Amino acid sequence: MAAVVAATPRAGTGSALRGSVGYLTRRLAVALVTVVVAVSANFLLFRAVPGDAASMVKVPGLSAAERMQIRADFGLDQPVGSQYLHYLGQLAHGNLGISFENRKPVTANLWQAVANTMPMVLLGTVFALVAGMATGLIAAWRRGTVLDAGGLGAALAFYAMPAQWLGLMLILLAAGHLPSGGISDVFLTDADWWARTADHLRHLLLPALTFGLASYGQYAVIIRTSMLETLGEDYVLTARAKGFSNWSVVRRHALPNAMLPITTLIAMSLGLLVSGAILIETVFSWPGVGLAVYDAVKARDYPMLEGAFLLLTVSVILCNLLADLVYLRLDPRIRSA
Amino acid sequence: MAKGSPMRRKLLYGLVSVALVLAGSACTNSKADVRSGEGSVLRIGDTGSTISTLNPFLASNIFENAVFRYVYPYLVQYDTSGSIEGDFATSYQSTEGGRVWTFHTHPGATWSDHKPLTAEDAAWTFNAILANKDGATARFGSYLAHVQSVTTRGPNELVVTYDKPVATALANLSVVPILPRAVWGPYLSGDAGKLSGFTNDAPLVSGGSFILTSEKKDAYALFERNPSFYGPKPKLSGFGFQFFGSADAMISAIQQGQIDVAYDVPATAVSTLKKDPSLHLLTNKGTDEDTLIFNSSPGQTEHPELLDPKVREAFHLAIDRQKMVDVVTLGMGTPATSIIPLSLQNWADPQIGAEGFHPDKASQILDQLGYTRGADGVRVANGHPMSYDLLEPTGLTGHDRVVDLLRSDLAKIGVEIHVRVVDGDAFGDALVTPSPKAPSYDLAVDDWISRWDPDFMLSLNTCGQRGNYNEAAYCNSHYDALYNQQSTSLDLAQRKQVVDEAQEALNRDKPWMPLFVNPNLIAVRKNVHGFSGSPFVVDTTSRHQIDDSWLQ
Amino acid sequence: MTESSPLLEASDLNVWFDLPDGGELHALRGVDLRVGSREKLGIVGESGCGKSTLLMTLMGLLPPSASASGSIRISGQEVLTGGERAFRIHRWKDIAVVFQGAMNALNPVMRIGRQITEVLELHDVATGPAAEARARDLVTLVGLPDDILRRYNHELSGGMRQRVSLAMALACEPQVLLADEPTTALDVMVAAQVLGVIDRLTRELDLALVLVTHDLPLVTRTCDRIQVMYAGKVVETGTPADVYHRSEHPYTRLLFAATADVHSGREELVSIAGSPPRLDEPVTGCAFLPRCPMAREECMTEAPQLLQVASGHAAACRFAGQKVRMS
Amino acid sequence: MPPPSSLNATIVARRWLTRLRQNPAALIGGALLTAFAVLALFGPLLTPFGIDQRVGPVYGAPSPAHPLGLDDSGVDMLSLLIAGTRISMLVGFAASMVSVLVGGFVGVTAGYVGGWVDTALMRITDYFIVIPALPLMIVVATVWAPSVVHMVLIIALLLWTSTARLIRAQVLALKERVSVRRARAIGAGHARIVLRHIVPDIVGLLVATTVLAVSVAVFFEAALSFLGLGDPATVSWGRLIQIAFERTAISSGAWWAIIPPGLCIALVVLGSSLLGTAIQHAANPKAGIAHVSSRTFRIRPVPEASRD
Repeated sequence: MAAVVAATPRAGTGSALRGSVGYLTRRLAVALVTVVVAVSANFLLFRAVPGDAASMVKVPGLSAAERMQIRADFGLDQPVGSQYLHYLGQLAHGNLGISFENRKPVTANLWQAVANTMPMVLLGTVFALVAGMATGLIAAWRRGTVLDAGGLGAALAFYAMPAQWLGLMLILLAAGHLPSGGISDVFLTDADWWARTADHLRHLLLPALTFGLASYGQYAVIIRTSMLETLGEDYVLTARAKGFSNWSVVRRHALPNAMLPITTLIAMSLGLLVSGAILIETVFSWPGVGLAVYDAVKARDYPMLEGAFLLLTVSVILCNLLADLVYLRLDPRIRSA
Repeated sequence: MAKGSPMRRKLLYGLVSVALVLAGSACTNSKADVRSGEGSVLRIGDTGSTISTLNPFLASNIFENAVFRYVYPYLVQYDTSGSIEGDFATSYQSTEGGRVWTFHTHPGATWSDHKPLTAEDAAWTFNAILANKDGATARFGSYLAHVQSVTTRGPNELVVTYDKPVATALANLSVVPILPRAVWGPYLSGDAGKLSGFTNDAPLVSGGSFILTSEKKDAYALFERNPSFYGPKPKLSGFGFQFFGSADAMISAIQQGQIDVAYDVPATAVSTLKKDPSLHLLTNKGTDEDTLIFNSSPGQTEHPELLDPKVREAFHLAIDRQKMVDVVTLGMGTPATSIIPLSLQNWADPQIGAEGFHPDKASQILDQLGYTRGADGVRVANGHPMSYDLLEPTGLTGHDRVVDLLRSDLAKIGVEIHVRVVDGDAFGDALVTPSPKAPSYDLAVDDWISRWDPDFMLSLNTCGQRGNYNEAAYCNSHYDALYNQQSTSLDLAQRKQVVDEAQEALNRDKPWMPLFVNPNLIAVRKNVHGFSGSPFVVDTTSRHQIDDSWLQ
Repeated sequence: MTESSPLLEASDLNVWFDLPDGGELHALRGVDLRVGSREKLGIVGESGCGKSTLLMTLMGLLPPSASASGSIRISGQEVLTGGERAFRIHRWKDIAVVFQGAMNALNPVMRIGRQITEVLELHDVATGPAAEARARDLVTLVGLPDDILRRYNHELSGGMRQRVSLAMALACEPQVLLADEPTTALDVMVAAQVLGVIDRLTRELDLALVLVTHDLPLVTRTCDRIQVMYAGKVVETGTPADVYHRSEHPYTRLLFAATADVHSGREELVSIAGSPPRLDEPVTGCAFLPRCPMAREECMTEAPQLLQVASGHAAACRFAGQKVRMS
Repeated sequence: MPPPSSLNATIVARRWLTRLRQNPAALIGGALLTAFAVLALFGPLLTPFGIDQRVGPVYGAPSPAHPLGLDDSGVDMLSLLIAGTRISMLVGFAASMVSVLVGGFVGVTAGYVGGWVDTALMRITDYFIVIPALPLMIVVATVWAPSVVHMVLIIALLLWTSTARLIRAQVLALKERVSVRRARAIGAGHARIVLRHIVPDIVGLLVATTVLAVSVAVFFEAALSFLGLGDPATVSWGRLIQIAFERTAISSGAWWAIIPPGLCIALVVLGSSLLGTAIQHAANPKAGIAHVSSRTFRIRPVPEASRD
């Protein structure tokens, strides 16, 4: 009996590797198709909406000659087909075109906006994750207690608050203590590095906190749910039966499994971070991507919008891809699927 | 386990240092206040505006023009009361019945890059503009209309020759900047094909009173005094514009002393600001006028009664302008009845359209026309109910309240208004269709900002501006004649009389029905001196506002 | 080991579960259990009779919605009143468990080897390379190749998973092995192999075994003693011969009869007419009464106690020991 | 083998209702939504003052006559808030219903028809999922004249995708059910199969999704209005926040112009999330016993009664 080796293994190491490669290839292919669809759809979207570089909003009261001149400057007098080919050609060279609004390269404008948005959303996300993780884990751990009800209640409350309103509330609360708008004190030109960094941080605090609180609720609720589901798994019972303390069971067995859906959530929400920041950037006059998109819409700055949409869609797609990669790393089941 | 701890310690250090920086920031903030006070840098805030280009040929925003005013030399500018005075030109006179203008410019002036600044620069700039005035340089071409030639007589004398007398010659020249040839040469040569691609980034070579040292879109523009400026030295060592995203942020900034001047303060904040002992409120009469616009094209056949001046007279009498001022501007604005706002004292005529608010008379007029009320209270004219679409462009704070009041005032005389809110582009498309096609709307509201010279506002309703600025698509040869007459009247008194006649002519036909002028509110900290208000919130017509200010 | 100090002893165990609507479910109703050294105890009964709950109670793994009373002693030490801490001292070292084959008892994202070595490290049996060597020995012991240690749960077949579970359970050389339906969800061949391994190892390693199952032929083959459970109570206990050939409880008789009909241990015992009583309401009288072929008037009022019919053989039927024929 | 679902639909529904009634979250959520729905329906009868009636000073502070104070033009905030309920709730419910109808249709079609139809529909869905939602809404809202109907359509345009995916997955699973396979085998028409065997089983999911989508729609309404893309001729909660933000409520210290509309939005969002999640659970209950918890089972003395 002892010599009998039960059924052949379902997957060896070789097939696991093949599984990974296949999985990645499939994911990459889907991502590529989506990018191509997005590029074309974005291009068409902004050719279908009225107004252009010589738009009334942009420059009221232009003479016909001036309008023609501006259209010619941007190649808008060409047929749409050749504009599209030109756009693709430029895109292939990493060139997103010239902004209608300030006639600077879209890439430069976008880069500046991304550089402004990132610290805000990243600090906010770190805060949201830490607080959400703590709340979610404690609530799951203390399921059915007052602490669970309180944590879940707080999470749901923050989840339910509109971000712009949350921002205004924080401004009301911090009135006079913290700056309520802008990225820095622009007149602090001859201050030293410390003073400027401190100034940046002071300006960063409210928007980042708003961002954090606005996304905190969702994280907390999902982490709690994921944790509760994992705590209901049989291997958790096994781990307890093995004699591990409750905390060890959570840390060694429950968390790594509960983190799987949470990782996806984080990666996916990273992709949506930037566009989600529009409202907060409006409240705090934070010159990030969200505000840039909003201003570009108002100014009919279509090259800028095309660039921003491309950036945002591609970042969502990339983050989804990243989620897949992380999943591949974390979950051995996918490697051999 | 052991692996985790150094990582954790690092994280802890990180958190501690962030906390330290934050704690320290409370002190640095107060230090910053003191420093900027000593440095005599005037910090000016504004909301909702931006600088999107520093290329004057592409500029369309107010603050862009403000930058050029302080950075570039102009032949002439306005003084604070609205009269032309010399700038780079120390003196000027016209000869040959106003056809030839001679300017004597500051001798020995230099650009901030130490290259000489002479009349040659002006001549070069103007000629370059003229060379492509219908193409790449069209933005300034219209200000040099009728110019035949621009020449110099030596380094400090400029001669501009027109093909006919132009009353607005100085007013137009006050808008055209003189550009450094060394910088602009490559972009203004030939057909100026590369002009639109030139972003002219800060720091700019300056000939004006200040040098633009840095600029960031939607954020700020910072200036330093130009040591080589030809004119009187400004008292400030520098100034800056900071652009706020919300009025609240700007107001809290001026209350906390982070800025010294706040432009464009909303009326709702006035009571708060008045309570603040560290602030002054400058309340000049403004030039931003809200108007009701009638589609005056003869091609508007759907509602012919709207073309009838009597019907428009009834509308005019039915509108309670004072209430609009009270509601929309919280009493800070002024009722308006003519296209030239009262703040332009040299040209305004308070008598025009001053019949007042008389809804009863308005109803009588409509009764006499035989437009009786239907069962629903709406009058019937030409077989149709007097029910009209009113276009309102999005994006202008307060317009919603204006159209609300219009609707309720007109409802009282039996005229029904349907408000259609449309995006600015759609608004432009509806109002300004290339002539001779008739625009496709009944009524609209919009606002226009006057300049010191009445020529611009009067030009808006000329036949030639149809399909461009003429939103009413109004065309009247008598009015056009008056407009042309004022534009060539070199005698001020005579011109004023023609301008009055033109305003009256417009008031008779009422293609535009002025409603009220928005208030011009500027909050200034009390340590700012010499800062004058202006009918234009941000004065782009002269350098006085900032050149004459100092901090104490 | 003497009779007075069994390895595992439970007496008068009661377990209740709180129900969402505020009521409770009385899942174990005064269960006694003794496992001596090297003894093999089989616990049988229909689904929901409380046999799995009993096993969880013995490990101290009841959910928070449960409450318990009575006494559990492991190697003579009371653990039930000592709570989690007291149980943890004994878990795996003294008493280990192999869960149902249908359960995902192995962590899907942890390599098999690590899941074995971690328990060795936890209980200070071995660390580092020594633990790895021991893990290899353990999987060899249960008849698996040692490359299995680098695999993950999803790469294993059902039988392999149960063998791994068994290897893991034996890691700290416990005195008592609890096995909860270890062959459910395995096909007959594989089930037989796994049971063979369990049987062999308990003998080789001198283990006491508590085997929870509804597979009666298996229990009668493998175990020294059998406890039959019904509706949260032990209704009959004795040697396989006592219980199989000399059943004193009508339920036991029906159970064996049903099994004989089906001729397969893998089918649920559904062929006894009727269903067990609801345990969320108080049970008065004999719980088996509605299904009992020999029910009498008096069975309705008084719950039967376990009656000793012979040495080591008892049944909870008022007619136990009397020669009353089934009608 | 489960019996054909249409037969026991009433039983299923009754079972859900029982589960919902036992769930405090569902009760709270339902109560919140009902309260605001009533306020939306009967609001105009309840407003103490007209919404363009100036009754006091700019940003007048709360007083017994005006418990929520006055807005930037001296209008009673309570009246504005009640008037805003109607538009916010209307947009919220209408947008979520349109989105679930569209999403449900796409999901059922993709899941049931399969093949290239499925692929095409899912690629379109993918695009809508990766495209930044709020920016796209802003673009469409800007070029489209602001009105309540447009607002509903714009929000629905981006809300249907998640429903489509959920429903498709569910339909794919249902398609393999014995009852459906048997119906197909005996030659039942597609319409009949979908209506009799598939739709009844996804109704629960659809209801839950609709209720959950209300919260997202209310959020988006508030966001678009805050960005000045709402209909300026109407009052909604989002617009009240926008007006307060734009017209210096904060520096005027007029917290009463900002807090109430945001609180209303939060309560509706909370209500629909609680109720929606509860319906999801009722339609698809999970046992969910945590094997590890801070709490452990209790020890109790042996009750005399049970010593038998």
